[in-house]
Amino acid sequence: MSNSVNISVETTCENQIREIAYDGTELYQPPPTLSESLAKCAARIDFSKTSLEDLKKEEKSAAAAEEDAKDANIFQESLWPWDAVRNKLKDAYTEICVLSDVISIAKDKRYLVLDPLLEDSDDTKPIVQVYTRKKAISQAAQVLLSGAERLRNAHSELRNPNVKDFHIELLRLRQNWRLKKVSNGAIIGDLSYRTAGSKFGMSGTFEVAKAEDVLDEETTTSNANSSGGNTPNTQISTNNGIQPNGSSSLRVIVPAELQGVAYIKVITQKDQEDLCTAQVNLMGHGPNITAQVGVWQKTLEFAQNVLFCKELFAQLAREAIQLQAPIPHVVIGNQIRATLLPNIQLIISLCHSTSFDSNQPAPINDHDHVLEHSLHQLLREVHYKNSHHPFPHPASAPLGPSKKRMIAGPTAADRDSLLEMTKTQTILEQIIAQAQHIFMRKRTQYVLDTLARDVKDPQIVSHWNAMNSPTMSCVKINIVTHGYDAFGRTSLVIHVKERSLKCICRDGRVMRLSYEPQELRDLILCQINSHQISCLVSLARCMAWTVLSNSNHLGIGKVEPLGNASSCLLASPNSDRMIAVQIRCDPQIDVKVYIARSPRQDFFPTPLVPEKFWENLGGNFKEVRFDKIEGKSFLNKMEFLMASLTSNTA
Amino acid sequence: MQREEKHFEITLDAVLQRLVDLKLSVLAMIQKLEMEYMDINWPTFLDNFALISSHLTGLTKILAKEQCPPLRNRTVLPLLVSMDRDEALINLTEGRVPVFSHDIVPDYLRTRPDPVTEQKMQQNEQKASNLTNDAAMKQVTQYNKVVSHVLDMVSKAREEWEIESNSRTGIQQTSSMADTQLLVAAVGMGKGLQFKANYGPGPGMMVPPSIRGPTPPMGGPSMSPGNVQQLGKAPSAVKTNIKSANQVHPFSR
Amino acid sequence: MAISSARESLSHALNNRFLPNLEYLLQGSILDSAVEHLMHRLKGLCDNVDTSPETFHDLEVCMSLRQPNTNQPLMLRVRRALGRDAPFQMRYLGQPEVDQRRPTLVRSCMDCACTNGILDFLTEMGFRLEFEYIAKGYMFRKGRMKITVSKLIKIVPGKQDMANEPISQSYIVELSVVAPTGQENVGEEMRVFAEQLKPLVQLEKIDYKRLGNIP
Amino acid sequence: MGVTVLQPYPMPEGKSGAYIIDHLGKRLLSLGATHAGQFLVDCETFISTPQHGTPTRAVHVLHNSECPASTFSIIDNGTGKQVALVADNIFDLLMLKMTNTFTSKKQTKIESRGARFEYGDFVIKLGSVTMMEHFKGVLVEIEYKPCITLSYCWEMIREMLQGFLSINVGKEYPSYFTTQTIMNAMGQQQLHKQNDIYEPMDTIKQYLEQFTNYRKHVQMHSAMGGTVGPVMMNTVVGMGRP
Repeated sequence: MSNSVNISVETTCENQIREIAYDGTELYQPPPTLSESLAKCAARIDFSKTSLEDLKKEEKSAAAAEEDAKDANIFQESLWPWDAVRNKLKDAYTEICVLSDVISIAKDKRYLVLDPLLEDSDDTKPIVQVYTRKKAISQAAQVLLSGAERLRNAHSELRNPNVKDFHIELLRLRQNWRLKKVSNGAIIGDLSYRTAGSKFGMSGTFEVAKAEDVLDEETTTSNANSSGGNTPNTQISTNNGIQPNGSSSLRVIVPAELQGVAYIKVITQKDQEDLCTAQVNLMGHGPNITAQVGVWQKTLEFAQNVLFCKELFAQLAREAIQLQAPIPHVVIGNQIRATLLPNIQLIISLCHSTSFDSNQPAPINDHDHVLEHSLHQLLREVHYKNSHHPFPHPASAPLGPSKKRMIAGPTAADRDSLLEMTKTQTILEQIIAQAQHIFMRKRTQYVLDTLARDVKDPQIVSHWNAMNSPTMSCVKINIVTHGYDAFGRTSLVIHVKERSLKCICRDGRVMRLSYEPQELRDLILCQINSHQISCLVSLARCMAWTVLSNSNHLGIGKVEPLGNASSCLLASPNSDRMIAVQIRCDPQIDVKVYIARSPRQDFFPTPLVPEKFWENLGGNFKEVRFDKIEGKSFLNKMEFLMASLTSNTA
Repeated sequence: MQREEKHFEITLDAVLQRLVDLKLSVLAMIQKLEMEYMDINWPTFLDNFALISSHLTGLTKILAKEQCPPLRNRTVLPLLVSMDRDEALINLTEGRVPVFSHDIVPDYLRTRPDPVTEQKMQQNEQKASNLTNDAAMKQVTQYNKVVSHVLDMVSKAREEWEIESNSRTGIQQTSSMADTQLLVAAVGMGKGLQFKANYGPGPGMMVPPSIRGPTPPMGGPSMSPGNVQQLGKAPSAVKTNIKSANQVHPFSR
Repeated sequence: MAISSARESLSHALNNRFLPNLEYLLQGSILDSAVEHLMHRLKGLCDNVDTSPETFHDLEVCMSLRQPNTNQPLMLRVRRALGRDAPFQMRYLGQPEVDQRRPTLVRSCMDCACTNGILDFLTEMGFRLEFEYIAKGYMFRKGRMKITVSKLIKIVPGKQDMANEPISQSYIVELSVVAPTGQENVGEEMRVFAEQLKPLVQLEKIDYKRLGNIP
Repeated sequence: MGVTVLQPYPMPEGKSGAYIIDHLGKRLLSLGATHAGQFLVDCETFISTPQHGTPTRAVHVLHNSECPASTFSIIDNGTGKQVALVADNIFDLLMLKMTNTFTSKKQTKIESRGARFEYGDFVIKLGSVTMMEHFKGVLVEIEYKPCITLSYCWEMIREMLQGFLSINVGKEYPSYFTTQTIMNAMGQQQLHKQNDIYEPMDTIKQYLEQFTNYRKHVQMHSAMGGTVGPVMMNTVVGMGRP
């Protein structure tokens, strides 16, 4: 509302508001029962004045009306205010009756006639008339003069400084807020988001009052509150009523339930400790124009914020009730609990502190701007959708259906796309999805970082995309061995979604992982050892060793869903040495390397295998104490090993 | 003399009529006060006053008319005074005067004016008496001059005010009934939109070029069958013409 | 699950009254000189004041089919948004009934979006061009009410669109709601709105069938 | 929206339609297709009341449960020109407005309804065609979703037809798609349908083609058939048959 340059015209039906109802249902109030307005009138009626007004309305008004009203104020405090008037009227009535009767009797000429006198004796001198007329005119003049007097006073009021800026401020107020003047002269403002498309029932009306009459307004306020039962607020409300005193001569009186400060707190909780929290608080949104406008601006902004938070929460609560989740959402008081993932909860709570001074909410650790922003944004989107419907083209087309639906018929849209149109996601669903995603992202980051820390060889490098949608982000993982990058790099891409991961490997395999971190961990480990093997193979090739066999899935040991121990068997260029490598990744990577040589040294012909050539048959493998081999990385060591074995044969 | 009487009668009727109105409105006012004084609100209250006063002004207007015969030259002359009640009288006066007897007549005819007013009269009278005639005349003329002067000042100011207020509110007309009817008829039944080429065989029969022209392909291919058929246009046109030839135009005029 | 035929679902919609098939209409006109003024007021009154008023530029063609044993020909209006990628709109309008008790004119109405073959299609069915015009103007909405302020432009055969001249010095103003049967409150809503446009525009229920006889 | 080919299933002698449908369905399921709902394509034809000098016009109004929001209609003025239209469902009500001119031939209301199967990118529909509750035959509709021109995927569809449904179809494109020449203002015009972008209307036209055949069939079997002229005119004759 702050930038409300547009001025909305009020519909006539709203004009029946007589005074602000503090339950904020002024629209549904019946047109004010006049009994309550009689109290106002009777209080206001100063017959001398009012009759003057009366006369000012029609200049040549009858003396009768004037008179009875005039002396009425003498009997002001008789049994009821109208007594004097009534009597006067009665007199007038009788006189009229007499006159009419006489005439009517005279008309039928039986009892009496109006007989023309022959001599036209006009005894009354003109000067007499002059006197009478003078009197009459002077009375009229008096009327006019006093009227002019009142005008003059009103005018001079404007000139006098402390009242002057009321109108200026009113102007400012009008520029930034929606105001309307209601029948009984009060000025009512509206800070609700209705014109922005909100359908929230709670009304955001506030009353604008002048500095002088703030006192009685205030009393009515406190009355309303105490009668309304929310006594705690009474004190505050009255405070709030006077609060922006001093400089400005304009008061805004905000309904009690919109006073104070509100914000919405979002906490994602694992078991008991908080993971991240967010807090929606519109304070400071939009240009801060409190400087050039009065203090009331702040009051109204706070109130509007309260209203917004309440609407947001009401919306969320409604959705929480309606949605049937596998684990149902819980709404207690002003707190909503939704389960993101097993034993991870999202807690959205509405905090409304009515103590006016504490407008800085309690400090919250790990303040998450993303969730705050998106919550805010989501409700705004809802508002926008409510108020901005597409216009039909051509203009004769029906109003209402979306652009897509409009063309669905002629374009023969199929069932699925039509179904798609009907789907809408509630705010709660979206916010839960976003929270889940945020959580998944954190988790994935954690797993990758720990792995990168624990596994020195090979190195795991992960690149996160800076650009990502609120429910989908993407990370590219490179596995390389330092110094051997040329021999191969294993890279895979992971799409982090709301409850699942999608991993795309270099070989085009696509794997969908659940939210369990262990699965990701296993996957990366498998990738590591397949990386090692594949690099080893290419290394061996360029060292002229021959690869006898290699397998990425030996199927021995503990079998993980995504692969397990992998091995490969190498033979030296003149195939007198063999190296067998086996890498297991359960639970962490361990490498076993065996070598064998042929012809074997310890071959003694036996009766069973007498011939010598049998010695060429490879001997049994001996395990190498791999950790003792020098070299920084696995590949480095293997290079040494192969090199040494080759040189031995030379 | 005859028409004099007639004229008088008319005036009386007019006055009577006014009086009745006045009576009713005052009565209504009183009732309002007594019955619903609990929930009478200020505007209606003022409205009633305005009503009464307007009736009064109406009355004075009638009396002020110059062709109205001078009533003060008339005196009320009782013809017959009787002790027995007269039904005609009763319903004539709405039951206020059952009998026209000697004791009620004087008081009823208000032979003496209301004391308050009489006293006022007295004051003026004697004030006037201690003052020579021509001096009086002087005062009168003076007074008239002043009054007329003030009057035209006021009236001038007033008309200026009205002029500028009119110009401010700018009550020039923003819509014309004729146009509305023209347009509505056009939209509703194409009044003034048919071109004569329509009737009788001729190219006018075809769907006009403006709409048959290649339209932007609708989103999605399924809009194109129209286009395909667009190609086979000409023959259809011919046929429709034949049709139109032997069909009588519904809106023949 | 068994599939119900389209016809069945349609009749179901009709019976349960969620097929909007009644148009509530109020019409009036405003002089070109005052149209700006009207626009400002509408901007103030209608939804989403922030966005500038929606413009439209349509070509409406009215086709009629003479039916045997009925003297009243069947009229169908086809509207096309010029220079815009939108389906054609075919529209059937029933006899307008001007009921004293109702604040607005009410007529049955069917809107049907079609591919651009429709005119050809109707021609083949035996429909013939009754009249056509271009409507160009602005559209507003307030809730379910649609307000159009449009200039009617007569199409001169042979000439290009440029040469076509407006048929009057006024814009026609139409306030309409298309609603399912049995929603009487619509009319009241519209009346209230029309009140707020006075005295700029007098929105009334005008039976154009009567106007037809006026030469 | 992919390419759809409609194929009448040759009825072997002495086999009921229900049996065939059941048989094909079982086969599809056993081959790994999944059952995915039902479908319905219906067709109603309106005939213009004959007026001297004008050939009889027929308006075919069809619905396809795949496009629930649309009503398809094809007008056939006796001289062989066809105009196709896709519109909202309201169009049905509009047709009812012109019952004086276009009367519905209830006896020729014909529909194909049955089960939908999905197999990867393919959608297979086994429809049993009924007219006036009388079984007329089996129509197999097969759609290949990823592609929008027939010439690119005809082979696959064909293989599918042969392999899955053991309908042997020739290499050449189905008749509906084969090059057709239409007469228009610029004289002869060749249309290579198999290269066009496929539209939902094409599905409908194929159905109409088949439906018309079935109606013809009825009419030919009926003893008193054989009157020349538009098809619709003499399907009326065949209505009495069980």
